[in-house]
Amino acid sequence: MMVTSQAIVALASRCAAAARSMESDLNLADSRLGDGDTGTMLARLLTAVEATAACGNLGETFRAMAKAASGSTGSSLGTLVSAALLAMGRSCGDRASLPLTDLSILLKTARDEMLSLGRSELGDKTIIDGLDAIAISVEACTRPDEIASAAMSAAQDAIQEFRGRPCRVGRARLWPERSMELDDPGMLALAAIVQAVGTKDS
Amino acid sequence: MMVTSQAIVALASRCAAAARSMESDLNLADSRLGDGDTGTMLARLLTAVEATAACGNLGETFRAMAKAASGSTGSSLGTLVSAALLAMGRSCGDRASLPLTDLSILLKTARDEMLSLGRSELGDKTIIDGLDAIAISVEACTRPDEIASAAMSAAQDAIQEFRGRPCRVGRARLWPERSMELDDPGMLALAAIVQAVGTKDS
Amino acid sequence: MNKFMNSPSNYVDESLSGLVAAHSDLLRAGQTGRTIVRRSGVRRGKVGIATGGGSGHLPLFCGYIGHGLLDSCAVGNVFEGPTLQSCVDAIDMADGGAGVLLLYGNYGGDRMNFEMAAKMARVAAVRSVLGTDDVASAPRQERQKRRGVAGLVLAFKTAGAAAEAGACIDDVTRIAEKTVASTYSIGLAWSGCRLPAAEAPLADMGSNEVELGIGIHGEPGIWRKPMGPADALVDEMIERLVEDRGNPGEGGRAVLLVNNLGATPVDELYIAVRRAHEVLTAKRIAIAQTFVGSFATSMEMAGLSISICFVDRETEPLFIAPAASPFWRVQ
Amino acid sequence: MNKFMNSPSNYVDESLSGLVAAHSDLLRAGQTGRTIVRRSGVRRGKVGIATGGGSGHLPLFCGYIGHGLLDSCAVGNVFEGPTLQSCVDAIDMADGGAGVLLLYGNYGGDRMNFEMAAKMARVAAVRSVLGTDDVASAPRQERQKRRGVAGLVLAFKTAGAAAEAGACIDDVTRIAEKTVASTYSIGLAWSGCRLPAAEAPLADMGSNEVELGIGIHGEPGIWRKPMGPADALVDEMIERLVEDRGNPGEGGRAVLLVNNLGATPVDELYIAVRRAHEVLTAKRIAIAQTFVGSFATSMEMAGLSISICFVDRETEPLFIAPAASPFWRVQ
Ligand SMILES: Nc1ncnc2c1ncn2[C@@H]1O[C@H](COP(=O)(O)OP(=O)(O)O)[C@@H](O)[C@H]1O
Ligand SMILES: Nc1ncnc2c1ncn2[C@@H]1O[C@H](COP(=O)(O)OP(=O)(O)O)[C@@H](O)[C@H]1O
Ligand SMILES: [Mg+2]
Ligand SMILES: [Mg+2]
Ligand SMILES: [Mg+2]
Ligand SMILES: [Mg+2]
Repeated sequence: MMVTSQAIVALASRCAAAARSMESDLNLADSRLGDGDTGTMLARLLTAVEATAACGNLGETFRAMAKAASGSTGSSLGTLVSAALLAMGRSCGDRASLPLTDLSILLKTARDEMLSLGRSELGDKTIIDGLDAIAISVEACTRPDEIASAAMSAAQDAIQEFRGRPCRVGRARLWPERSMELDDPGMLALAAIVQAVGTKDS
Repeated sequence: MMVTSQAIVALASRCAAAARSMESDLNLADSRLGDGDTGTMLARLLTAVEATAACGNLGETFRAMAKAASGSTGSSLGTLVSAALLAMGRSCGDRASLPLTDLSILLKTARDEMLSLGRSELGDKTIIDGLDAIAISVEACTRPDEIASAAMSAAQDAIQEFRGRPCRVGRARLWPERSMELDDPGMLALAAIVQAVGTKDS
Repeated sequence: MNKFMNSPSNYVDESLSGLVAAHSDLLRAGQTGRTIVRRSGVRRGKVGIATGGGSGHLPLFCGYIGHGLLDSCAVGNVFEGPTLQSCVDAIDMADGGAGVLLLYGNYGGDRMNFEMAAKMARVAAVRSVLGTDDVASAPRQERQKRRGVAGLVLAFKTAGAAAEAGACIDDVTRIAEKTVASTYSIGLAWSGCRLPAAEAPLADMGSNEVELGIGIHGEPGIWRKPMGPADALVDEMIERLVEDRGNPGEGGRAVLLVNNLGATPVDELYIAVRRAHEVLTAKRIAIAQTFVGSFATSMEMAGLSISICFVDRETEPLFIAPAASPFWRVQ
Repeated sequence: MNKFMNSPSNYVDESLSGLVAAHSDLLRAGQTGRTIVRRSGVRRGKVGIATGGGSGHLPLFCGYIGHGLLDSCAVGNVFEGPTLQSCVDAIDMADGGAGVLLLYGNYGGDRMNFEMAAKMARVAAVRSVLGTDDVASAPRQERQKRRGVAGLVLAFKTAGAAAEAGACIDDVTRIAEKTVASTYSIGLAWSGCRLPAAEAPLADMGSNEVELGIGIHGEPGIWRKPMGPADALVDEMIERLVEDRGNPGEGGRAVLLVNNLGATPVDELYIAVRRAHEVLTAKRIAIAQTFVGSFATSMEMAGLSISICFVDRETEPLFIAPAASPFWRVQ
């Protein structure tokens, strides 16, 4: 099985549906130390992304998605996601498909772009830590169901791992103590979306 | 027994105490169709008035009270009360005392001044209707206890009499229908103060 | 509903002290310190304009003292008329030798005190014009009974510009009367305000209710309903204003004022502005100017009012004449 | 907490339509319609100043476009940074050939988008200065991490005046940096606000609570306590600002800004002004000017912020230079 533009568009649709269904939960998570908009923003961003049609190659598809994403918001998380989509597009170039075994590399490209734009590091307790865990967990996977279950556990484990650790970037950075007890809304969003999407797949 | 400056100052003190104790009830009554300040305003006005020292004659005492009253507020009711005090002072002139039997005439002076300044008429359902009822009820009284009980019933009866009748001046004029079911805050205030003061007397 | 204050009894005086500390063009004056005047005084030969009213409505009333607007203001307690003495002082201190116009809202206490004060003041030529723009507060046939709300500010502007330009007392009065007579306002609110000395808010509304026609002291309005879409609410407000104008309701030129009653987000005021422009344009009413912001508030009341003032060749230019007060500047 | 709107998804665009309808000097422009510019464009040879940020803070950000202030603004959704394209357009449309200063608040989304946009824009000389005035948002040693709040407006004023007067991009940048570095702000709120798409208010407080140091998006502050007397609260706010200045905390000249976070009665702002003047005077800090009103809001949040900007011979005159934007006029 291969990663194709069609597969990515279908995946985006399922992410969007998942995000819409947990809009208020994610807002609530962000309202604790942030500004309470993570859920609304993600639902809007992914709804814009899912409306993108599959293009002739992966690069174009990702770029079109990045454009839709960046047109929908300028929030921190949304901007990081847009930049990640753009970077993945750049890395795919004009290829029409990608073997599943390249997924990990693609996710690492996204991760590195986000770290650079966000001026953050692994360990800062952000969505990027969740993404990093997923990217590593799927390194050796070859089948969709393997990927789904590895990603679900990795995202979930990352949340556990960061409990008790302070948040070092984003709005929550300003309250290291309080942020120790709270899960990062970006990591929560990633895990919940992966969970919703992965459950259907496995 | 005579009406003296000392007696008036003592009476003002009791009115003030009564007004303070029912501040929030009167605010509530005024909030239904008005702006909710009758109680606070009256408590402030009467507290200013009670601080007036008795002067050499009734005219001066009333004028000093009028000044204290008018310095404390410019609300409709407060201004009417100030004008009434001033008119009573004018009518007493330099007399040091007044027989109780002149009380009715004095109250009618106040009533007429209020009607003229308020551009209102008897029957408009205002504090002046209460005052008019009291002024008439004490016409034939000669003893303090007679006056107290006549005034208490008159003020109370006036409220009853005006139930079902619309308010025609002041803020509540704009809702004739709604004002039919509600007692006028000014009449309520007068009756409650007379009740509190009169009960001690009789 | 919290109040940011030290004590209810100091609410007004401390606020006035802050006002004159911030705006050095203004002074607390008169026997009571409750009369606010221009530090520079009234130019000799200029018609003076005095106003007054209760506190809790800032910028109304004393925020409009300054060049091209008002000369003095008598300041009452929250939602109470100004005291007699403060009115006397306001009239006397607005005197530049050419007469004084008293321009204030139609409320019992304000009227009684200004009328008595006019008799006591030293000024010979005193005229009075009362704001009566709130269409929700009495039927059209009883216009003179109506309350004055945000639309009064538009009369400050036109009369103030005329006075600053050297018009005589008769003309300044006529301009003020014309402006008041051409101004129609209506309020809408979805949360009330709290008097400093009170425990509960005035006009307390359910969390999803909205009230049309509410007064700037929380006096009850025309109806209370569940909150609806902004456009439908603006439509009804404008409809009532234009209808009240009588025949012909449509056509003409007007100044539009979308006023914050206190706690409305500015973004939401502009949502109203957008729709008001659409509706007025459809009614062939040309919008000469639009003013948006907090012009006449009711402390922390959440809501807005819309005022329309029909203009003619005489009044329209007065709206763009220069003015400089703490809250309203026109260059 | 009701919202006056048609739908959450149209909140910002309808509000912007109202804004440009009311203020004909402003235009919605760019590919997204989310870039607001001066209708008259940028004077050739003038340094352009572009800003941007989330909606819900009006007059911040786009209310300050105009003579002596800003040239363009990228407008994001409520409490979200502006999109990349709107930033690119804002930069390009602020270009008068003499370089463009990006002057905005220190928030992740805003920074990322403006940084990417600066690389994509056609303008050669682009500089950036980020507002970091909120002393409650990070310790003094990490000043560069602090959020930008109302004090940013003071940098709009000084940098805008310098640009209007013909200063070069280096000087305009230096003035903005100096103003930001001399500005200390802190917020206080007693009731939160509601995002258009949310059901519950952000930073919901108990009916008698007050929070010090709260951010303009409801980000948590330093403490939450029962509401106390106004003077004590102002004392603590000023104390924290002056202390943050370091050595010498006292003395000098400063501009004071008492800003309404949204729903605070104007009377109550002046109660704060009065006390702020007392306390600053006691600390031998001379007040060059006082600004009071809604400068940077958080929709219907009830509260206020105090900003102090220490001035010198170069920056003080810039505060009285003429300016004309929808929300701030200086003559
Ligand atoms: N600089 C950053 N680097 C990495 N991740 C970030 C950064 N800033 C924010 N995030 C992530 O974004 C999430 C917040 O997203 P969102 O609420 O949309 O942003 P905003 O703070 O702009 O409202 C955080 O929980 C965190 O995971
Ligand atoms: N014009 C008037 N003539 C007679 N009585 C009046 C008039 N206006 C008001 N009142 C009386 O005053 C009362 C309201 O007093 P108050 O609440 O102090 O005045 P305001 O309406 O100025 O807030 C009314 O209940 C009525 O009895
Ligand atoms: Mg957020
Ligand atoms: Mg009342
Ligand atoms: Mg009153
Ligand atoms: Mg945000």
